[in-house]
Amino acid sequence: MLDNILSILIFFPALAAILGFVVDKNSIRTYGVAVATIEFALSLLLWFFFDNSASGMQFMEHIALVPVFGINYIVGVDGISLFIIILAAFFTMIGIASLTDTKNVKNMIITLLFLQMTMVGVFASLDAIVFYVFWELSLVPMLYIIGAWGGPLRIYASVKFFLYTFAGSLVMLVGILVMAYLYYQTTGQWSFAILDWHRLVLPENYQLWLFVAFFFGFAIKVPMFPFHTWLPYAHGQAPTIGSVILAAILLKMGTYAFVRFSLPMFPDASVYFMFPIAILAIIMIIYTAMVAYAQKDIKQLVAYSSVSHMGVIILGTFALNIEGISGSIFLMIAHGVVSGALFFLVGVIYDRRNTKLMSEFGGLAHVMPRFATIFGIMIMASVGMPLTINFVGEFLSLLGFYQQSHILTIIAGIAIIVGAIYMLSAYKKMFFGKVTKEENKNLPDVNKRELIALVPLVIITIWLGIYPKPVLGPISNSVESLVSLMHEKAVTKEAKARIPNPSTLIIRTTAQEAY
Amino acid sequence: MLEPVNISLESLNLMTLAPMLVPIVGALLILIIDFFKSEQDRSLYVMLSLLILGIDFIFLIESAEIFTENGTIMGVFDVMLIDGLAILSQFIIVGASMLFIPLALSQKRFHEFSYPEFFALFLFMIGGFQFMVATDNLILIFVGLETASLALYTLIAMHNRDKSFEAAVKYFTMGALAAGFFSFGSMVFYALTGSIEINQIAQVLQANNYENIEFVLIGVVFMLASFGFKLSIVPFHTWAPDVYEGSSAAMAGYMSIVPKIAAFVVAMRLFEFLIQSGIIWLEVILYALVVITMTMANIWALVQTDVKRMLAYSSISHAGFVMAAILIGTTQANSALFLYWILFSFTNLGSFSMLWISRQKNLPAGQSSDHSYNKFAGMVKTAPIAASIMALFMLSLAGLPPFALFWGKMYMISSAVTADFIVLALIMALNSAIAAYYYLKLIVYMFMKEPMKGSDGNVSVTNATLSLKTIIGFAAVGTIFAFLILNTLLEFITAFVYGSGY
Amino acid sequence: MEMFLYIALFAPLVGSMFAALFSAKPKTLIAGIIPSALLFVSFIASSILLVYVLQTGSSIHVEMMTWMATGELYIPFGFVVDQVSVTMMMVVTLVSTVVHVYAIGYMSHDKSFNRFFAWLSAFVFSMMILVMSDNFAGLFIGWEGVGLCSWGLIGFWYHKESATWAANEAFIMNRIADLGMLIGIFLIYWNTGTLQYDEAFAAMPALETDVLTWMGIFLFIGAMGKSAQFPLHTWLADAMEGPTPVSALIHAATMVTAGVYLIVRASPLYDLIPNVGLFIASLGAFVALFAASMALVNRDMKRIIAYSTLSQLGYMFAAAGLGAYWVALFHLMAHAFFKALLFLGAGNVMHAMKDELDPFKMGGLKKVMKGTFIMMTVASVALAGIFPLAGFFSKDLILEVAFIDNHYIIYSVLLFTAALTAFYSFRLVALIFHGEERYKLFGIDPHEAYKFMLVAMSPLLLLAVIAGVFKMTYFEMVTQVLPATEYHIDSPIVYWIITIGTQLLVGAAIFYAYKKYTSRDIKVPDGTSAMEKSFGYKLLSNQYYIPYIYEEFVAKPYGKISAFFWSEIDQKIIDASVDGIAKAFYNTGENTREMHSGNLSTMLKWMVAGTVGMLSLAVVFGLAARHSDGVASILSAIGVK
Amino acid sequence: MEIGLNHYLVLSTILFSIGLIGVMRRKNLLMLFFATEILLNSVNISFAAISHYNGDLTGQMFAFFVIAIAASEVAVGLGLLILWHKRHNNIDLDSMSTMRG
Repeated sequence: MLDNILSILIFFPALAAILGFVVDKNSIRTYGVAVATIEFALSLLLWFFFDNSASGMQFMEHIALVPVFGINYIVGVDGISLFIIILAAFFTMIGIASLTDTKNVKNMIITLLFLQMTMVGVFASLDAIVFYVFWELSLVPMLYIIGAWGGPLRIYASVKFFLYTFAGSLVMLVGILVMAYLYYQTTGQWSFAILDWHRLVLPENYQLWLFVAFFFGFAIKVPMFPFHTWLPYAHGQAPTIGSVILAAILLKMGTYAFVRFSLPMFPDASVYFMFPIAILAIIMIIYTAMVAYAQKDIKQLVAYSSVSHMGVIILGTFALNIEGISGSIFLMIAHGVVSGALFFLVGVIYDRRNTKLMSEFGGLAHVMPRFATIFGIMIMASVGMPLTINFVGEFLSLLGFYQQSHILTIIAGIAIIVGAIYMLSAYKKMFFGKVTKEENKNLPDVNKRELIALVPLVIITIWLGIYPKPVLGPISNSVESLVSLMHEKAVTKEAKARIPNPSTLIIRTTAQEAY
Repeated sequence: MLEPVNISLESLNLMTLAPMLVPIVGALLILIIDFFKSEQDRSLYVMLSLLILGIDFIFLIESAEIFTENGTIMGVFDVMLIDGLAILSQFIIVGASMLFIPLALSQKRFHEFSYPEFFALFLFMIGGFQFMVATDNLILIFVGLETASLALYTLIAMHNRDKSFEAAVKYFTMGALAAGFFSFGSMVFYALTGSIEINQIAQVLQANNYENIEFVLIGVVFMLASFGFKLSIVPFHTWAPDVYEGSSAAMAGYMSIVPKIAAFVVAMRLFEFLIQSGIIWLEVILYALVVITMTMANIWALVQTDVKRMLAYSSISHAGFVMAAILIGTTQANSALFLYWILFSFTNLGSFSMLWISRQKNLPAGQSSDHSYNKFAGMVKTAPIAASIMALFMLSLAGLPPFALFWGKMYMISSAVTADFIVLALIMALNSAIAAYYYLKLIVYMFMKEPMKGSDGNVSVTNATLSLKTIIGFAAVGTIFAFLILNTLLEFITAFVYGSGY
Repeated sequence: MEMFLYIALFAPLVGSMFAALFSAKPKTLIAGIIPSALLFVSFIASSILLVYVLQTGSSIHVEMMTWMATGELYIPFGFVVDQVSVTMMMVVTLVSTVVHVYAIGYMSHDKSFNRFFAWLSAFVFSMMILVMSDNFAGLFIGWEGVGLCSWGLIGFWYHKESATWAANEAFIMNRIADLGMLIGIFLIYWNTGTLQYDEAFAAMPALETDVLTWMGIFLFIGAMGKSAQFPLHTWLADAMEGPTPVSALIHAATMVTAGVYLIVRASPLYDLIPNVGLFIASLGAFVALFAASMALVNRDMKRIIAYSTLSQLGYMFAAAGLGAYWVALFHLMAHAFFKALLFLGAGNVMHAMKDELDPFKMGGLKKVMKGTFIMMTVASVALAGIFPLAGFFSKDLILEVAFIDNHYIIYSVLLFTAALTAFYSFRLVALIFHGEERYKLFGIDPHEAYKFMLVAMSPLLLLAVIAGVFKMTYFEMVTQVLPATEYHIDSPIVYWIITIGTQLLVGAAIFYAYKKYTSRDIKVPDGTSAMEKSFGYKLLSNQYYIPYIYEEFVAKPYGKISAFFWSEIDQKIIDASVDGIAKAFYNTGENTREMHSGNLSTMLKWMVAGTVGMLSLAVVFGLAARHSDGVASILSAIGVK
Repeated sequence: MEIGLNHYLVLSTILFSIGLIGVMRRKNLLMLFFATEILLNSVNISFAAISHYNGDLTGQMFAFFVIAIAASEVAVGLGLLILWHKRHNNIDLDSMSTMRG
């Protein structure tokens, strides 16, 4: 079974979704929870049997699809993708479990299960075309979720989301095809296998163009400034579960793809574009944080904060050293947990009041103390309080980038200030002060179903903040081999200099050596 | 005294005629049956046609086998040319026709299907198309083209609505003009080379190194105009939306596939050698036509309010997309053309069939067209499976993986990339994004809007019967699982295209 | 000994979590008692560690577990108890135990009693991490942790707008500084390859001065935030919105001194960069004066003490900047005792006065609040630096340091500030405890605090008096890790002149304050007196208009720019251009759909037009190809290649 | 002056142009059909002339086929025309524009 565990992980939810059409709509929630739990258990099994010390791909599967054109179904995980897969399974599980009563709950759950297939597929696939298939396919369930269960502007938001990301991915598709062609030219064989591509050394000018092509696909997905405007709409209109999964998993596809494609395939281009991208990332960080501060709608605020944090992830990725990349991958998971949780929390209050305007609240700490506590923890995690999960990622990302540029890192570090400004002022507006609105006086505190989602997230937030090693270790291993691949492949002198050679680094496992 | 004609029957290779003769004989058979015993149910003719096409298909398989063994065959005074292109396109023509015919067995009774002439004409048309693709003689192309076209005009008119007459007249008139262009173009080539066989034209032109280049170009212009009309290349496309709207949905779907593949094959035969000989003008013009056709058709499709008309523009756009293969002109591109068209025929026939099953006998109240977007509002509530399938076709048309058309698009774009048409590849790719908007619009209507007031829920599938459902199911399965047969298809197509020297 | 280390560290955490269990429930006495008891345990453990360190002269170092490890970076949860950190541990655990016990009484009527103890103990835990960590990252954990707890405690009464505002202000200001700290940490890591104190400091002498200077500057920026140095000082006065025990513990004794601790910790670094040290000292002296001046006219009891804290922090930085790390640390310790005492006393007064803070509205309270009166007076005397109380040994030492190092400007500023300190301290004492009983005008019936609160304060009282005794013991202990410079004025005459002169100056200031503020003429100021109208008074009472400037030129523009970014740039430029592209396509469609007018004639014309268009292009091209030589010559004639 | 190939070709082209203009200008369906006939038959002239000039029969064969096709076109076209006339009582091009956009 372990030989095929990845395929099982990918296609089990899809199969379950199809069978789900048969299940009665009164039992569908239980069905959904059961399926998602099994999926999550399987993903934990994956982790359990994952060899933490290995840096390469594990659980590889290889099935020929279109051998004449080099398209194969290849899946595998390494430290970089493993945890995002687990996270995807986890969020689907708690998402379904805590789903509030909506119309057409059956369609919702079936859609979520399909979405899960695409999410796991994206992170597990090691063939560019298969990757692309899942990448694009993930748009459809999300389109439906936003468009069918969203707010008043849902159609605009969902179509915008779809078209924008779709357009970006199409440019990426051209990039993929060019890449395959270059591989064909060099080796005489068609191949879309990412691991094959990793071994291909390209001249710098090709790298630059290809980098740009891939960049459009990834940047829109992330979303990077100035391609971010679909996100506030999508989040603003999406139902809670949609926002949660969008923020927690779907956005990570972009940043993950940078790590999986852009860095190892185009090391020189990555170095070449490091500063422009870093500047974009910095604009993302500061500008969107300021925009977040100007929001009146708490969900929009969290959406913009997502963009801001994604900027830090991008920055870490383009630090091009082990610290930065590991940090950015860890931050992907961290941001997934934290922003997912924040969207859950916004959903909790939206369910009660049907509004997301911060001015409608105030003094909620009096009436909903538990809610306020959890919200507070998540806000603190979001602003990067040490010993929460986000700090580890942000610290490492910024630390990593500091090696490349001092000034830019200092500017990027403003993130921790502006982040605190909008988050704390939002918290103050909603939770502090006196209860001014009559409707708010008798709001019930978080209930059990909501706690099912929130408590595990709080636990993860703190647990991985204190002890990130189980996650950071495997990530670090894989990143190390990634960086050494980049270093070896780099063509230009500058790239060789910018990308450290991991084999010369002293990797420590204890500080005792010094004493 | 003329010498007695002395030709051995074997050298005629009469086998080459067999696939074309089957539908013609079949058509005559249907007419004869009608002559002896009229007033038969349409199901008889449907099944008969299906059988005849089946036989046709078997003949095709045989010629495919012969081709794989012996390569290209000429026959009947070297008029017939059975090469890979001919076989592949005939497969598409006959296959798509077989998918189309059962659509006649709709729930609602439509005028045209009760006439046996309909089926006879239909088979004649197929015969015409088969002739058209299986020759490089301009006369035979002309004859085949006109036979098919005239039959097609009649078939459209037989739908017996005001709009269908209008459509038929428009199509016919423009077709006549296009025929004029074709004959003029042929005349120019004949004048230049003294031959009307594409092969020889090419040889002569190459031999004299295109000395009369402006006259060659004049000929090319008229040919382009003529095939531009058939392929609905902007600005020769204006008939397409009206004709699609005027004819029944099933017919429209059929028209978006079969006539075009026939025209593509001829265009490929005609223009490929010109492209290969590096006439920049042609490259520029084709480039412009391809880009304009793709983009403008997409843009026009954006603003449509009727789904069928939208699909008409979308078909124009797809044709423009595929036209790029002729411009690129590599083996991969030409294979991509066939691959694309096979996958497209699944999807597009499927989507038009979905319109067909949602067809009412008469215009719904308050609607100006048969298939306005409004009609599909909230379809997911009234007919969830139909809505899902329709969405599937739309997503496939938009080029969303892993559905059928994605693979076609991907392979086509790849061929552009491989031939260094990077910008073209980008334009082709981004056009999918524009197109996605109007495909999504239908999905939005179906999945995200509330049903119109007064629709009783069955409206969307009133015309469905088992045979229609079968066809749709077939198309849907083909659309979803295209990737499973992709390798086989690709190997097959590439071998055939390569084997015919394209 | 490691066990005691863990006990000292984690007992507050356990206490905090225990109290947190009850946080949503109404007051539960045990939620206050258990954390206090656990803190006492922590204090005992710290004392044992102190004794151990004193006796053996060695430090205890443990590595609990890995925190972050990737690439070359390796950060453990490592803790070190050496002479410096054990001093801080003693201060922290002692003061916090006192404050906890005190708070049981002080907060007894608050409905969020339990939550208070959860936060307060959490603060102590963070502070312990801060001081005990053996690396910069661990320090940063504590650094941010105390910031968080400070936020929670300043905004403890979250129904008050001013409290939550102050909480956010404190947090954000601290964050600004934390960025500096973070950058400093990055610099250290990328230059030394480690964040462990000992390794990093060992590697530093080999580095270039520029790099070291930047490290010093950035770390100091971090310290400036936490210790509220100019220009990041405004939050400290506003932080007085928190409950008074919080002010005593966090904003007087412990957290705000973290900046000084950091400089002391990083003494090997600052020793290498005396220029930065001088800057720190100058800034410290400036802040000392600056804060004292604001305390002169303020009419808010807690704010006066807060400014006094600020001023004393300036002293500490002056000492640390001049390289007298042990002096700074010693003043830190002494200051913690008497300032906490002062604050707790102020808390008693507040309770008595029903949260009235204006000392002008008090007066003559010594009759009803004898214990508090004594304690606050002693604390003020200690603060003023009168022999033989704690302040004399620590504060006057700083003056000497400045004098001996020949920094006479700093010396004179500090000396002048000492006089001001004495003045405002006794202005406060006089206004509160002496003179007319003005509170009667406001119908307040003051009463002394609970006995046990006074008892709880007594250790601080004792230490405020006798802390000077330990000076030499302390010196010997900490100089094992800190530079052991003894500051002695060589000439005994100069020494005596300076010492006695200082004492006289301070005494005169005290006397003047008493004279001025015990008089019966003191009225509650109503803004009409000539002094209140003077520019100087306004300047001082408005805190040099700095909060106003921050509000007008930083906070408000920030909000405006944010709104501008959102409504103008994000929506009207970026999003609009995205939508614009889509609209452009759509409008093109709308505008050109007339091409399909449905008229057959038009359609035919399009066909013919297309053909003719291509035809003309073909002719042009054909002619051009035929006459390519001619065309080429024409083209080259007009400059086209 | 001897009549050469070029004269025929020019004549053919002129006729073709007349046909084209007719196609564009005529609003009467019947006249439109005439114009298309002119188009097709103008080409026939060229075919015949070139065929004669080249001395092979292919061109003439083509011309015959064109004639045949033109004839059948007329048959279908007139059929459609009659149908239209039956329904609408006119054969004006401008009347057939119900579909647009």
